[in-house]
Amino acid sequence: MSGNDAYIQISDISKHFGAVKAVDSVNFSIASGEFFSLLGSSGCGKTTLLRLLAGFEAPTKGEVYIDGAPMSQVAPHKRPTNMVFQNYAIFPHLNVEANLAYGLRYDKIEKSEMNKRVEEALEMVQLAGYGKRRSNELSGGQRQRVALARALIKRPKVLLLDEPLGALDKKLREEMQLELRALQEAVGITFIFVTHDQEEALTLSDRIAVMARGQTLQIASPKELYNNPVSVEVAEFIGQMNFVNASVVDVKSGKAVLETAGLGKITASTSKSFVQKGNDIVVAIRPEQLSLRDKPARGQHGVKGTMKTSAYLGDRSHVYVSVEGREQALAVSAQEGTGSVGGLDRGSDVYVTWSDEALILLPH
Amino acid sequence: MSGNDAYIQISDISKHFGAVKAVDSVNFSIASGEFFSLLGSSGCGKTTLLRLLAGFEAPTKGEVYIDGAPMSQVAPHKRPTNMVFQNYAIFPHLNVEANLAYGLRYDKIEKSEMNKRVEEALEMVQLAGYGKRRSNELSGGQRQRVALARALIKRPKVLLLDEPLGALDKKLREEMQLELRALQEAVGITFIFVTHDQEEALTLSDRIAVMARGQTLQIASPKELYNNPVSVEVAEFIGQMNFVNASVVDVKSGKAVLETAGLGKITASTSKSFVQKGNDIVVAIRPEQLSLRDKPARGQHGVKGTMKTSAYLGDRSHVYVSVEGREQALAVSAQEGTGSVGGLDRGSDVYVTWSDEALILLPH
Amino acid sequence: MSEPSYIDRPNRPLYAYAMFYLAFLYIPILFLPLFSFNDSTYIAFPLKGFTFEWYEQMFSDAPMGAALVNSLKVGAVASVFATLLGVFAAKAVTRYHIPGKRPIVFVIMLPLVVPGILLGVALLILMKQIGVQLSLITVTIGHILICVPFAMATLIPRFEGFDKSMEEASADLGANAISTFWRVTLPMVLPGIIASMLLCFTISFDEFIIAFMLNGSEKTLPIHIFSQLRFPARLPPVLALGSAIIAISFVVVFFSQWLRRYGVDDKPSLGI
Amino acid sequence: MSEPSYIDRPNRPLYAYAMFYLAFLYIPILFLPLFSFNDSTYIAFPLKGFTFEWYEQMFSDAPMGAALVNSLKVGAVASVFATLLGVFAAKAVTRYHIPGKRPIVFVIMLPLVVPGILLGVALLILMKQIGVQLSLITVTIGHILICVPFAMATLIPRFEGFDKSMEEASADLGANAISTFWRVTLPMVLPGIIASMLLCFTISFDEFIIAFMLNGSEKTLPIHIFSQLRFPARLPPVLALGSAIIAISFVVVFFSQWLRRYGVDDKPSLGI
Repeated sequence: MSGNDAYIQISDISKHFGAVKAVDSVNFSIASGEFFSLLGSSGCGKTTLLRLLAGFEAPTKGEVYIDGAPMSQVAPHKRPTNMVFQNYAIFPHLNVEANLAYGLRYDKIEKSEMNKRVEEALEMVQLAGYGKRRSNELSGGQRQRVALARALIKRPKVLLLDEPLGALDKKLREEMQLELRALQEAVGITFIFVTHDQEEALTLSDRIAVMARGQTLQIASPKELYNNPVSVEVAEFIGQMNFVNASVVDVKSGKAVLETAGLGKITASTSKSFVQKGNDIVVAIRPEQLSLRDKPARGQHGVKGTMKTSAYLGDRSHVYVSVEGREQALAVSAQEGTGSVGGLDRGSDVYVTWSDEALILLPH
Repeated sequence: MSGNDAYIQISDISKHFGAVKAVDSVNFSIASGEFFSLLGSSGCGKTTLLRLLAGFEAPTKGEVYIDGAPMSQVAPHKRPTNMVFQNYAIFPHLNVEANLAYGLRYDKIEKSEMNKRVEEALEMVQLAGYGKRRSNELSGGQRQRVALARALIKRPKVLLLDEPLGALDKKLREEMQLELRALQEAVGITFIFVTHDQEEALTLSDRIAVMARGQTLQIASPKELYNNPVSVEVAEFIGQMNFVNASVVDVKSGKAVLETAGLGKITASTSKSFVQKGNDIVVAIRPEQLSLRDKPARGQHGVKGTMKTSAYLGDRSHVYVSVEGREQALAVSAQEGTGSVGGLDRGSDVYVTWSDEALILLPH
Repeated sequence: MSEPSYIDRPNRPLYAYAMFYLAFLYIPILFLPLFSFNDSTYIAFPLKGFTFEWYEQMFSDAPMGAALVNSLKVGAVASVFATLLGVFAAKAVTRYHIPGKRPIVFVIMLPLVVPGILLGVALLILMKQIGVQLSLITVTIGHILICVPFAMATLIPRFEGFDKSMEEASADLGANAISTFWRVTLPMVLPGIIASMLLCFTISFDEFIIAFMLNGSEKTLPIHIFSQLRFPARLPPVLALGSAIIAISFVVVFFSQWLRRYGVDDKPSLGI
Repeated sequence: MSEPSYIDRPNRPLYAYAMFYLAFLYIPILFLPLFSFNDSTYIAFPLKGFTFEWYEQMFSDAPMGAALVNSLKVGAVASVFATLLGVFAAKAVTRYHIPGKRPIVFVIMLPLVVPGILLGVALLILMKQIGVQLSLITVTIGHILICVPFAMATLIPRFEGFDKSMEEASADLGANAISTFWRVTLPMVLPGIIASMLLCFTISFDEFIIAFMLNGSEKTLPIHIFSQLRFPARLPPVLALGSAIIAISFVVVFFSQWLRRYGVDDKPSLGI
């Protein structure tokens, strides 16, 4: 992550389609060399934002700066960006080589240099020898690689990726994630990556912008997003989470006393401004921060419940525990082999415990 | 899991399409009330097998028995099975109620009874009040529920499900998995579930048949499949796995000495017949069975490596460690918060350790 | 999400082109209503005045009325039979696994490219050989022959867009093959069937040369119009009739477009 | 995976139906080649013997040759212009965001339902009014008019099947709008363009009534054939010509079907 911290500047940009605000006053910067993800469910505006960067859409308001230069009057074919399309958009009437060379003509490069660069690009994406094939003779993963090579061969300052792994199956997607990250580190340019898959965003990104309704909800590193989401909406989107409604009974010297629905009266340390006496708040706890015991643990917060069901996931299980005062069961992630749930059957009584630091306080 | 252990008997069944053996001499039984999954990648024959059970395909060879009765001469509309289709196949020209009532006409049920059952079914899938809607006015999850209700309202002995959750997004899919499992427990009939998603199969099933090339590779409970796969192919398909080529140097009283590519000379306890002196075998280790340390651990097997990259997943990270003698990096699953990888940077030396019981020996 | 994008910006040349295109298509057609209200037996500018006379003449013209009724009869019968033949053929081509689907489509398409006059000659020879008297029936047979490929062309995309699992779901729920056809297949392809009937009716109603060669004593409307063209004085009522036909066609096309909204495919596509 | 399924089992009634269908479509057409080789000026059973005489007569028939050349000329020009008009219109309808796409398709479809004889009358009036002499040019204009909707119908699915992101990818890689059109859009819709030209050519080549009304001294082939029908002795060479046309059509249709294999959509569909 070298270089300019505001290499790309998105300045108060909006894009309206009729009455629909696809992108709504978005402001942020991306550093050069960063792997930046736009994360959100479909319709959140992430793709529109990417298309604004590529120049396929003109902003209704605001400006995009790349390396200091305003972009709104620059046509897509003149921008220092290249894009990997969701469906790859590989020209079906051209073979792989011709697809890769397609854009080089406009860079006024000699024929021999062009061939050399095509060869290099094919090698980079591990497709040497596939140059004469057509799109319909390639597998999904190979197409994805061709699209990547075709964009990177132009040596863009910024690579835009529109859910490039969405069409691949799970095993291949995980493989390609590793490759993509390695590639980004090798070429060193800025990647802007659109995805709806939070796990993919966590795995790949230096920073993530979580989007909804055309706006950014939180822009932070994966760890920060996972451990300190700013709202229930973000917390819901990233990983699994238990939410507990609570009201603040008292706040004293950084310690809050909370009356919760289902977990009883608990205390949590906090410095957040919305945690004030009388306010309703939400307490969030990750399933892996909860433990199951067959009897109450001393010195730890805990609640008694009934084991409802469990989902086996191989390396761990998710156990669902019904607790009085709550409609939704608490999800508890249990490591396999640790024995903590070994002896427990459905319907049996269990104690769910947690430590104070595991509690995340969020505004209602 | 009450009742008959061989409620459904699949007896040496084959289905050929021209030269393609879609299903190739498959034999197994399903108990009544079981949640049984057919798991495999596309083209493995799982859907064809399901369609043989439904009667949409006639077997080339073999017979299916349901509750003792041979099925090959029974037309689909007379079988005690109902199916939830992959695309749901909800009749677009009928509303939800009419879709649900569609099949009841053939059961010679009175109009008032019919209405009662439609109401009940709608409630069962939490769609009360949606009866007048059409397919295109429903969300993906609602369609899935309608398809489920339309099949269950017929009170089949066996419900066949063809990747019913494949079209849903991840969060919804996880929710529907829990609902589906709860529903199966409530109605108590046999579910046969086709999926290519191994995590889904692990979560839902009592037993799983892993399929490839029209054959069953292994039929076992989720835990058995995860902990004791019978072959590299099965182990590759279920969860993440590190594979290490090895040759057997010596076998003595249940202990095998193995010379491995990358992990050095190791010992493993085994009673498997293919582990014989001189044989080439494969050692498999789950990423969560490997640990990272900054110095060699006493009394434990371990190997020195270089940390290559890591993928953050929120509740855990996958760390990839290059080891001399191996091309592929070892994947190590590290719990977040345990601190074991906290101080490690890319490129730094680490020790990967494991316990003897973690090793799974597989035929080459 | 991505409505008007960079590449899709509308531009001025396009609008100019659209205007030219519409003018080219419609100016000739608009001559018919224009002169049908002109108070002169001479079809020439300048226009003289407004009149309903030609429409009145049209309504009191008994041979013209008879010809219209003939055309409606032939069109109705031909469209029903051609569509019926087309439904089964389209079902067969798209649903059953006949070896070599492509040659079959080929074989069905071929009659489309045989010039109407040659088909007329061929049918004339056939009718003479088997001793059938020329009449509206022979005209109808000729029209069924030329309509079937169009019916197929309309119906095949319907049957292709039709999801096979719908029929399987019906069987799975207890319906036999006949019940499935009536309760699922037919309702789902109905818009296509109606579109096919409308198209076939239009083709039959408009067709001239085959009707000309195969008709007996009863004329269809285009043949009647043709026979009137020799007498300039009879032209204005023909224009009135033509205008009425265009107006009715307008309604029919509108209705068939509206029908296409409903059902399997929602893309705007031509009725052919 | 799921090739022949329960519901799709081929059955005997289907084959019987297919036979009937083919007989219905082809028996009339097959009369032409049959009698074209029959050694008798009378078109009647029983057949007399095998002869090439009618084919020889056909080749030495100068007016027929002239008519054929006229038809080829008119067909070639009409198909090129109609397709050109159609390409831009189809591109506009499918790619640009014109408000109300459906009414536009409607407007384009409408001329299809106007009976040819009325279009002929309308064009005749127009030509007379603007003082244009009737000739092959007026015939060609009439044919362009009737071909454009068919060209659109052929091209619109091509442009719809065309993935917009291909053009965006081209722009993204540095190509301007013109370069994108030549290097991406055109190659990808080329099969559709050729199919449209073949279809328009066929329509023009087969068309009778408009050509009949708008032609001057030079006749197109259907009109020439029509004029020969009055003389029974001239019928056998017409049959020979008809057989030759059918044979050539066969090749053209085969070629156009083969073309459809290449390119965007691989589904078997009719050329219309």
